[in-house]
Amino acid sequence: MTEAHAQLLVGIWPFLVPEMILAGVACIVFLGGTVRADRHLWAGVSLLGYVAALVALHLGPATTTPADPALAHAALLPVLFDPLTKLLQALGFLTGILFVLLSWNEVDDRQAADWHACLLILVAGIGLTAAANDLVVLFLALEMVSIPTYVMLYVPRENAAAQEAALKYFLLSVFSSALVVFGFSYLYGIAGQTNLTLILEALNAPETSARDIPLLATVALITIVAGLGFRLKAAPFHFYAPDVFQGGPTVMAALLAWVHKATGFVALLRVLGFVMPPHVQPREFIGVALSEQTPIVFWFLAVITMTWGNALALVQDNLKRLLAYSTVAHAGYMLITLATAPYLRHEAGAVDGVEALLYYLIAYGAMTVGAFAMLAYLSTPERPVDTIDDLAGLSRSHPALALTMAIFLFSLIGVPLTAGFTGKFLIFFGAMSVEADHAYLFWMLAFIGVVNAAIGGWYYLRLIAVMYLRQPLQPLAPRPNLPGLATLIVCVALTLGLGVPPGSTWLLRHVKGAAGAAETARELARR
Amino acid sequence: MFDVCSYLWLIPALPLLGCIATAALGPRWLRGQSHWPCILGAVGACVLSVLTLIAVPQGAVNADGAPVPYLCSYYEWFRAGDVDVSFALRADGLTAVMLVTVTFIGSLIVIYSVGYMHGDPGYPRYFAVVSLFLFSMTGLVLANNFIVLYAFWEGVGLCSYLLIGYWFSRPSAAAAARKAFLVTRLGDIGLFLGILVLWTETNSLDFDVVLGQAHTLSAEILTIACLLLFAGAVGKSAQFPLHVWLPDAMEGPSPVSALIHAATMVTAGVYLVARCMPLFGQAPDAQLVVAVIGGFTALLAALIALTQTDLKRVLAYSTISQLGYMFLALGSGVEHHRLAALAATAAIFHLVTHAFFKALLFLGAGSVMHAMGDVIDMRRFGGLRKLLPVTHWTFLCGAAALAGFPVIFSGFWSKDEILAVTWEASRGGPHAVIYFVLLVTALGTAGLTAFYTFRAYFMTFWGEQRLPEEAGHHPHDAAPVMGVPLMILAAGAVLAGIVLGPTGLFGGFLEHYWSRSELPTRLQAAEAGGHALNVPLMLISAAVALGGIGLAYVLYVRTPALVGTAARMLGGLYGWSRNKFYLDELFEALFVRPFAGLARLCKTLDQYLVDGLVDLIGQVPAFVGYVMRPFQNGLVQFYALLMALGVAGFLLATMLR
Amino acid sequence: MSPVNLESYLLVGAALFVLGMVGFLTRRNMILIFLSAEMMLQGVALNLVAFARYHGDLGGQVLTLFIVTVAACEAAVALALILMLYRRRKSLDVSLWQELREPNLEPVVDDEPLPAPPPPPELPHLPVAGPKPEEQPHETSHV
Amino acid sequence: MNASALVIGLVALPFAAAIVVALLGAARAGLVRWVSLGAALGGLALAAVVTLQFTAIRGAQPPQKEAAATFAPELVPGADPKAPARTTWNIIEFGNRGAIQFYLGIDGMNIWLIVLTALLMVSAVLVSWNAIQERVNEYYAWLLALGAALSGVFLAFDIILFYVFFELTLVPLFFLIGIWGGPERRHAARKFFIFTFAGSVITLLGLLALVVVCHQKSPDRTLTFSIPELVRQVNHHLLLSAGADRAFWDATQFWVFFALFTGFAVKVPLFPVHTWLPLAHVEAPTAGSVLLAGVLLKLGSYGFLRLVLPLTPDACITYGVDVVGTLAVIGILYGALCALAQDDVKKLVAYSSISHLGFCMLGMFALNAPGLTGSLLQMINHGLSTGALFLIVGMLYERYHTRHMTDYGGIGAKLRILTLCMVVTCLSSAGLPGLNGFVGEALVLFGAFLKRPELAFIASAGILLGAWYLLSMLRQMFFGTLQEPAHEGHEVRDLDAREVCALAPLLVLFVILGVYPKPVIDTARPDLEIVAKILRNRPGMTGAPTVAQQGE
Repeated sequence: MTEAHAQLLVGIWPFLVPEMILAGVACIVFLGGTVRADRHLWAGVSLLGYVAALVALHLGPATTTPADPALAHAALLPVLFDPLTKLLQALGFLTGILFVLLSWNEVDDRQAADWHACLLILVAGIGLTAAANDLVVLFLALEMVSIPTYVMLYVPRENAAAQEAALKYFLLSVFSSALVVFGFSYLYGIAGQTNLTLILEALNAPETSARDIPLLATVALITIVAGLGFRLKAAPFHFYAPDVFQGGPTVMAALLAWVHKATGFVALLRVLGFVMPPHVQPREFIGVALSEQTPIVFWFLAVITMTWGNALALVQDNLKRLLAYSTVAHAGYMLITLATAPYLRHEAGAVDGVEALLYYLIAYGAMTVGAFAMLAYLSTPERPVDTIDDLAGLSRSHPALALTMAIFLFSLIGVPLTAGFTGKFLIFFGAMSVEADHAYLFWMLAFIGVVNAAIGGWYYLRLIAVMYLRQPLQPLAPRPNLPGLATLIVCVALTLGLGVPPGSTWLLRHVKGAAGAAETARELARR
Repeated sequence: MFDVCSYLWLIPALPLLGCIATAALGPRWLRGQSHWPCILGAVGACVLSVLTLIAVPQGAVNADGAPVPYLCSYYEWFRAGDVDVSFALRADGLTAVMLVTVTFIGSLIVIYSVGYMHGDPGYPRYFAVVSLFLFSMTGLVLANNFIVLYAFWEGVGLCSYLLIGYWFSRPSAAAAARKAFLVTRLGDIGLFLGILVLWTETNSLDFDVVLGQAHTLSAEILTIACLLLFAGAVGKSAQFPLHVWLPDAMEGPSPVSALIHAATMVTAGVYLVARCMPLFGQAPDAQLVVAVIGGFTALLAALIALTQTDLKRVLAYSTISQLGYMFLALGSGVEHHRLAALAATAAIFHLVTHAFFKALLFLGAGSVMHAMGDVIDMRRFGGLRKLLPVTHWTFLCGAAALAGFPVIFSGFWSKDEILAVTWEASRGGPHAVIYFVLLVTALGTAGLTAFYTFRAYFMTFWGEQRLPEEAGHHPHDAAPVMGVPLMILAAGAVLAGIVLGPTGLFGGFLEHYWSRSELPTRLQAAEAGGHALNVPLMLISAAVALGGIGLAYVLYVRTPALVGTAARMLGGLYGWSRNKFYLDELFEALFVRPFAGLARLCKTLDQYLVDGLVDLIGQVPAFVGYVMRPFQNGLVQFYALLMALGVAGFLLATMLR
Repeated sequence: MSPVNLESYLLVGAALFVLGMVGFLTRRNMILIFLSAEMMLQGVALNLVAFARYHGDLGGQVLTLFIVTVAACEAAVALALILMLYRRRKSLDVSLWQELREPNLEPVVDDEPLPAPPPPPELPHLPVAGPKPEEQPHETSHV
Repeated sequence: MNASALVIGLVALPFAAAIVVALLGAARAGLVRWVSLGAALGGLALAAVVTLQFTAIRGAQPPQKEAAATFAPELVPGADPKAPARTTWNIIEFGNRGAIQFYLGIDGMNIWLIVLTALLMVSAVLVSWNAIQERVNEYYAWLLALGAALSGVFLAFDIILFYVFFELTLVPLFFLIGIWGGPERRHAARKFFIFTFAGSVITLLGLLALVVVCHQKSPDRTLTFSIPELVRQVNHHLLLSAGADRAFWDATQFWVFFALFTGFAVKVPLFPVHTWLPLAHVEAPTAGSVLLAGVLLKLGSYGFLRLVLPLTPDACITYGVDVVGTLAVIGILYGALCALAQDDVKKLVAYSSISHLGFCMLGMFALNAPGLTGSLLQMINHGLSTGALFLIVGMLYERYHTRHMTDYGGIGAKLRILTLCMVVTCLSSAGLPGLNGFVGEALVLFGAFLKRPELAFIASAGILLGAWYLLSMLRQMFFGTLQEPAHEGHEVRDLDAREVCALAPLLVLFVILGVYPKPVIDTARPDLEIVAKILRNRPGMTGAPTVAQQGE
């Protein structure tokens, strides 16, 4: 460690203020929870924590831009602050706010403190994942997301189903973590570094490369993809999802569907070099440093995932199970972008794979969290909303809620004017834009994708049909729940707003900026 | 005189205006006076038609000395690529003759209808549609290109449909109307396809261009095109095998039967073939078909007419039979240009005389019906001679004309020309024998015609006086508004033949137009001698006609008991004739049932097979879902195993590659 | 350390990892399953240490330390969870927890049930002083 | 006000009205109806003004000797001042290489479909006046939204915008069928949605493939989603390509054709994928059926005309004539036969649609000027006739609450005006000359006969079958002895003023278009000639020399 390096290490503290705030508030809430059991209090406190973190993020130093020579070595630090990090951190903190609102009335007074404290840690984990530039940090950040999840899965509910969900998630999560770190260990072995920048540098260096030790590289690739695939809910690593979604609290289902998927994708982007530190030059394409076969792996993973998810979602009657399979299917669509991203050099494709991924991820977050929030909002202990039939006739009793839900579902189908459409469009357009010898493979991928989208239409539409076209069996009586309503409003606003200009333009600009690191890398590579 | 084009458009436009005025004003304001727009339109059109008839011979001639028709293009209907259709009208000899016939008879019938339809609740509707018919019919004969012709052709079909179904609450009328429309439309498809073939070959739709290029077409194309066009004529003019609609069409009011289903619309097929004579004349094979169909239809219809007891049906079959004669004449116009011109002239001449006497007969039958309280079954009345004197005498004139009573009556002259043409055709050419057989058939048919015509006449007007209950206590003869048209028509029926025929007025007028420029061609080579009266043939036909009338007199006036004996003697033939040779049943079994069955089959197929298959494809994803369901068995270790297998699978696949 | 040696370390690490995985898949006792997972982590740790030594870089060892730490964390959560689950089913058999599965599927029943658990050990008696604690109903208990 | 703003108004007005109506609430049903009617009439007025503007612009342009290379829409909102046929309004920008644009415009191919949509909207609003009594505000909101989306499809000149509107039509109709439909409405609505959705996502891929290929082949790597520009580029490449490039284009065209075909064929609908249509028609409320048959089905054929023919000309020549032509002819006969066997009058009309659209497709894939013109006319005519048929059937249903033909008999004696309208409409539908159906059908047959005489030959049987089922229906229901279906309490009255207002414009148009279709044909000619010219310029397009000789 050089002197300059040490200086830089000291200099990164300002960047970490938001996470520190969150951790601090978490400690306060943990401790305070032993004194007072009041869900409003602790939700309010953690809300303040998120707001403070957001403010700190906003006021904090700008990103470590590659143009700044003083920070030329910033990329060697264990944490990296590029536009992608900033975007994801902001998103993470917003997610935190959203989930506080969503869970405000869902968690008992007694468990509220624990719950909110865990959520704070989890969100801090998101921020750290986004920033991680070192295997150690990344591993820790991922575990910061995982471990609170175990607790949160069984804290709010004490029935057998919740416990079973927690057990399944816990065991399989540990299993997948082991897979990820196994991959990390080989990655480390190949590069001799834990720093991701250096690893990518080494992998992309012309003289030495992973291709000299194909076995290690391949094993690393597969185990990392498999382990993180658990978080993405990519088939065949998704099996826990339906059971856990069904058994666990609705809020947790939303959390797993969006936050864990997002962290998984971010980790993949970082580790496999889809988004590279500014000065690292990809030897050929992005994302294929470990193995030439990365796109093929993602190709198959995407196909299996979306097909499996959609086929099984078709036969579901339980709402949360259905949404769990839908989240699997959507993971499949998103994986298309990773399969295509290596080929979408900017001058070739009109749309970058990473951009499409980030866009879709955010759009998906809005609509899926919205859908789960709706289920949570409608459910009462006396009249739970479990099966599709429970939604019958919602449009008659609660037209506004039904319309909101319909918007989420239409967005999940991918009907225009919603964020889901724009996202799917970018994904499929990306897949069609691939310009390579075997471009037809990606056209085929897009074809399988749209066929799946059409299949997906069937079961989402079934929900809409139930809400609109059937008479209510037993009227739902959602309790007045202001925070829950706020969640819905935010989600529906995002779902619609991000689907059409100016919202879509705005988001596209930001995800372009976030993927900018990669773009810069390619600019350099061309020179 | 005025320029022909300046008033030619008024000939169809006046009835159209009449139609619009009646339709718009009739139900609310005119009510019982709804006939005025229609009469004014018809009479106006008639006057203008006569003007046209006068103007046509004064028209220009071209270098060859052939007359040039007046061509008046009014506006472009539609145009796309090479399909260029203008609302163009033409006035030449043929058109003028047709126009005068149509509008004159039309006017009379419209006037007659005032009395006949009096008090009917649908009075305005009747006159509106009749006006529309006159519009369509005049348009049809005025059309200068095939598409406009086709349009009006369909238009008259529509009017026929509406008028047959005029009393639409009668199920039989509704059924007859549909049948008429559909059967004629079957022929119309042929016409349209024929037009398509001609258009593809000549790139034009105008009569002059298409007919002028006829000699450039190959024989096969010509034959196909002619046969397709003829299919249209067969449908519209009720020739075998599409004649089945016409007898049923008698469900309409009698004036309609007179106007549309005897005098004008059904002759449109004859007009079409005559108009296309330059094509037909050069397609001997097609001509043979035309002649054979015509001759056969004439015979068949005459045979059926022998035993019908419904007065109007007898007349309907006689119409079919007479139209058959016309086609026989047209079909005989082969071999050389002179004969073709003769044939067309003969056919059109018969068309004109037939229009007079058949309209007369139908109106007479209508008058009988009117008096008998809408009963038309001849078995239920008789001896009406004294009761309905005007009707009786006029009917007799018509019957004599139809029977071809020698020398005076018009039918004799026109029929004779047809026989003469057929005789000419049988004197040479590859199909001479067939034409001779047709000639014999035609002669025989003439006898049958005389017989059944007078059978109907005797059954209705002779014998002891019998009245059906529906007639009420005081059946009265035709009122003047009905009687005067009857008398005018009767005069026409008697005199038209002898005035126009042997004097050569008609032939001279019309043949002038079948000039070389219209019939250029391969036919010119053989120039036949002039048209002279064929005295032996005339004698034979006169004898046959008189024989038929005599037989009818014997059977139905002198010794009515013989009828039963004769029927028994003929046995099966009588039954076949009585049942119209079971053709309706045959059609039912051959076409209607199979198509209905096919339709039901399609419906079932669509409901179960096609929809089922499509739904089945839709079920595939769900089926996949069911198949994959057992993987989700709830065992956490099984999930872990699948994950591990997934890793192993991907590892293997990646490494083996 | 020579490369040959590195390979043997890696082999041992991989073997540990796979053994742990096999244990994870085959054991039915929840605690043993968790321990098997820990064994997988140990395989990873061995890899990391070997690589660290090979590359002369401390990063791997740092990661190992963190893995151990995290494993300890997880163990704490795991044991709390397992304890709770045990209270409900009175068994550590993981296959008892298969209520959440696709509807219409029969539960998977093992042909060979686990041997009956040993009788609960006698709890030590309370000291004479102090009140006797009330029996807590299981349903309301949480970690 | 700028005339191009009116073009936006065609989409925006019904859409805004839909929102207003939805917010009015179900309680104020009367107000909701009047606002909807106002919006529909406003839309019609807008369409009329736009038509006048457009014809004025077209009239002012000097007639061109040679057909243009690509579409040049007029009245483009946000037009680029340098090139008035392009827009500057971007929706999604892809760097500086190109953008998805909000590109609307009017040309001869869509102007009359726009007018048709606006007109049928008025009828649809009127016919729902009393028939819809529950959830009135939602109903009219969806109806108006449907109108907006339909106009949008026709107006769009950006390929993605086209697709967006194309998809958006599904949502309102799904609700219209599903909520206010007949007993099987849920099944019908879902089947309709999924069928057409599944087809159209594949269409999207085809569209994207084309965009991408053009992008990759363009020398300056620009990216365009503009339909006119794509047409220009594709044909530019096609004319120049040779050798391996040629093979590439052939393959690309095949796949793109296949993808577009999948979506549009479902929408048209062509023979084996038509089964959603009878179901949807029968179950939809009257206004839904009217718009479905009148306008929505045209989206498929319009898609073929606007996108498939000019963008994949070679594939159309190689596969289109055989495949689509054959399917169209099968559809003509099969639809007619199925209609013949129906007892449900709405189903009869639905199957007749299949038959009529078969003519439309047959004409289009004759690939020559008469065929294309006939096809476009057939679209408009079918919209009018079938729209009117559904209106009348709906009015009958409102009176007697049955659609079984055998329940009826001799209604003509009782409901005279209705019967008159029905007879005229049936005749129009049966293609009687003088009414609108004839010119289109005739031109289709002319075009088809030029290309494939045998197909035209077989198709002509459809003319007879068409008359057969329609007249049988007339005979069964309206003629013969009076037999009214059971109806309780109320006296059945003939059409009232509102219903006549809904029907009369259509009937008047039957006659006008039947006698004087020239304005429509003349307006569309330059644009259809563009398509015809593209097809004419392709090798392998022998046997159709006559298209070239467009009468000057």
